[in-house]
Amino acid sequence: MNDDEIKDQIEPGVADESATEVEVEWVDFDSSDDDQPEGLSAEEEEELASDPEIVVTATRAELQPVIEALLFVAEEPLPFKQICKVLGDVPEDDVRAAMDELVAGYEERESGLEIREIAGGWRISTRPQHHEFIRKYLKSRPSARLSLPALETLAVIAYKQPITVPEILEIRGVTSSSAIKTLLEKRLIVTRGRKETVGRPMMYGTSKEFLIQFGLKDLSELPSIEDFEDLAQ
Amino acid sequence: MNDDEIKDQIEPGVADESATEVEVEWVDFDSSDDDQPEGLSAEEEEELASDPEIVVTATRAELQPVIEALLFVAEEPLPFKQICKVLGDVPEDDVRAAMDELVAGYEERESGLEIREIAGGWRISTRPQHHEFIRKYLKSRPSARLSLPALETLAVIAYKQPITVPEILEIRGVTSSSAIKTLLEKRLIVTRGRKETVGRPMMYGTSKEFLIQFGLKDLSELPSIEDFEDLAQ
Amino acid sequence: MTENRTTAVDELPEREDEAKRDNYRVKLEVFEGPLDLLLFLIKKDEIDIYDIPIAHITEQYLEYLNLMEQLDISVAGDFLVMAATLIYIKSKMLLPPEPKLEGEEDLNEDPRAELVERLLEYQKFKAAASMFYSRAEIEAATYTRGAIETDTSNPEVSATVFDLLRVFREILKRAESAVEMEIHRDEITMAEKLAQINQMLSERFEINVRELFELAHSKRELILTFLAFLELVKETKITLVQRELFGEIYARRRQESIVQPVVDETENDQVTNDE
Repeated sequence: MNDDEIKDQIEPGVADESATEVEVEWVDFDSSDDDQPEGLSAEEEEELASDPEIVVTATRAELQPVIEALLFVAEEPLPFKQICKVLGDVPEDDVRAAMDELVAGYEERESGLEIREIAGGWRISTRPQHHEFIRKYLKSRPSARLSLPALETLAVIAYKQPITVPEILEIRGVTSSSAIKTLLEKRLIVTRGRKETVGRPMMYGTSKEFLIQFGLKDLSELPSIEDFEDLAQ
Repeated sequence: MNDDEIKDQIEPGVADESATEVEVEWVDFDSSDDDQPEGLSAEEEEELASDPEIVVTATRAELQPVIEALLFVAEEPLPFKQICKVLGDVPEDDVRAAMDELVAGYEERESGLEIREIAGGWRISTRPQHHEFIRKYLKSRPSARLSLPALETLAVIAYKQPITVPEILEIRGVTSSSAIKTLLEKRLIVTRGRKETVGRPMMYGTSKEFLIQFGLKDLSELPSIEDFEDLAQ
Repeated sequence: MTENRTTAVDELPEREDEAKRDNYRVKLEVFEGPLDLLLFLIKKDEIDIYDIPIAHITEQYLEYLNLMEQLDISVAGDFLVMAATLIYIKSKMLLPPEPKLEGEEDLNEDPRAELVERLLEYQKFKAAASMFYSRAEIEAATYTRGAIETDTSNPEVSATVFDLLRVFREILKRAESAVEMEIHRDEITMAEKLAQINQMLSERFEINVRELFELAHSKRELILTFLAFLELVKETKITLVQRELFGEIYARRRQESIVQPVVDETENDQVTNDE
């Protein structure tokens, strides 16, 4: 299916990108201001609160794929009742049948995923027998993936290098030891000798790997606060 | 979700800086050594370098289900090369074939999900035609659209990258700072080093997130800018 | 939309009608910049973009700026720059062409050429923007999976250089507000003071005792600091070192002891009572 076809399914007619369409589409924009808020206005928010539920009912053919899509986006096991509610005015027996077929389908084709009833709801998850590959994948992710504490610590080191642990503590206000360990493991930072002060603490700076991961030729390419001051207007 | 909430999810308690929290963190320290933790010893470094990757190789029968499971787990489009790496010592052609079959299988059984190549990788997502049900379940509105100035600025950056702020002004005829700020915040563009010219201004380019949000495999999939000449008339 | 724009420019408000004014205001602000406005004026009068009647367009353009001013809409600098450009081109077109010398290239390039080029170029990106709009609409209708266990056990996000800067700015801001909070903070307890010293000792080999006293914000805290030191010395968790007579006193963590910051509630109460 190409984009236009998809689009026709979503909003018939919008797919055409000719100039006249452009004009029509502009009506949707509230482009009065360069920095207008992208979100909802107070008015719209209110409207949303009283927004009647989207009234849609799934056709019989849609039942299986829609259930599948719902299980996929749900963050928690999805209770059967809730699935029924989303599907609209469909007999529960039909939903149950579609559900059973869906689950059986996953079993039959020996999918890497499975649908199971757990904690009072239905959930898609990977099958346990593939866990080794999944662990291997999680370990192989690029090093520029960081937890928030690690990202914060890296930011301080990047902009204040060379810097010692107590100095990082001073700036961040929280202890950063485990973050520093993580960053060292990911080779994003390196030691930079000792500071000639009481206790001669280690100093840290960013590594070559850091430059590679963040796509920088050298440290002078790091954006400075001044670079963004004009943008902040 | 604000940062603190995120933080709480990541490392419960670390956001809070009260004395009792300090005590909790204390436990993490390996303080048997007089020197503060300052990175890894040479030994540890070595160990890290030779850290044995999990050695597993998928059997032929496992290829499809494992790929499926990996796509499910991945938070970002998964590059083909990375899939191969995780699968172990398997010929690329076999992986490619399994991949193709998997994608075709999703199409054939008219799944509610689809596997597509996007932003240089493979991704599972729901099919667009079910979006109403998903929105109903998630109680979400269609996400906020980009303003026209932001879209125009993005178009200029996409086709002229890497490009500086003054160059964007030249093309659009209007200052684009707040549009650029919006695009940076939405992670649609990234800095691309500095231009070696007076003032060494930052250059900008589109990000992976841009490819994802606009459904592109890579930049070459963009229609040529000259194609818009006719439309513009 | 074209209709609306035409109305906005053609029907200049004759009277000071507030409601009507607001109405115009909305419609007027549609233009993104001077090039956008020029393109609109060209399309409106079905002008050949390669042969722009510059005097006519300049007049319309200035009229529009005038209208903006009348309606108290601040005219952005970019619009004024274009106005100056238009007037310049207009004046150049009034000058007689320089005589062409034998064998030389014709130096009399059309003064409009550069502007036309810019308009054509801009137009393409304007059209491209609508393509991006459509693409984003389609993609917004697809959803990726909800959070799963591995997300929470490996809570990592991929970061860009901009994230580094953003995070760094946030930290600086947080540090600023933390200083303000300090003033209103409730009095520190013995447990907190012990924890504070322990933490500092965990990060540094030794601490200057004076430095710690300087951290105290009140007399009470000074006393607590002193008591905390006594406590730690008594429990042989630290040693106090003075390198020279009347020199600075340093507190050092004892090698073998892993300092336990835990102070139970009863002890804490006692200290408070002692005061």
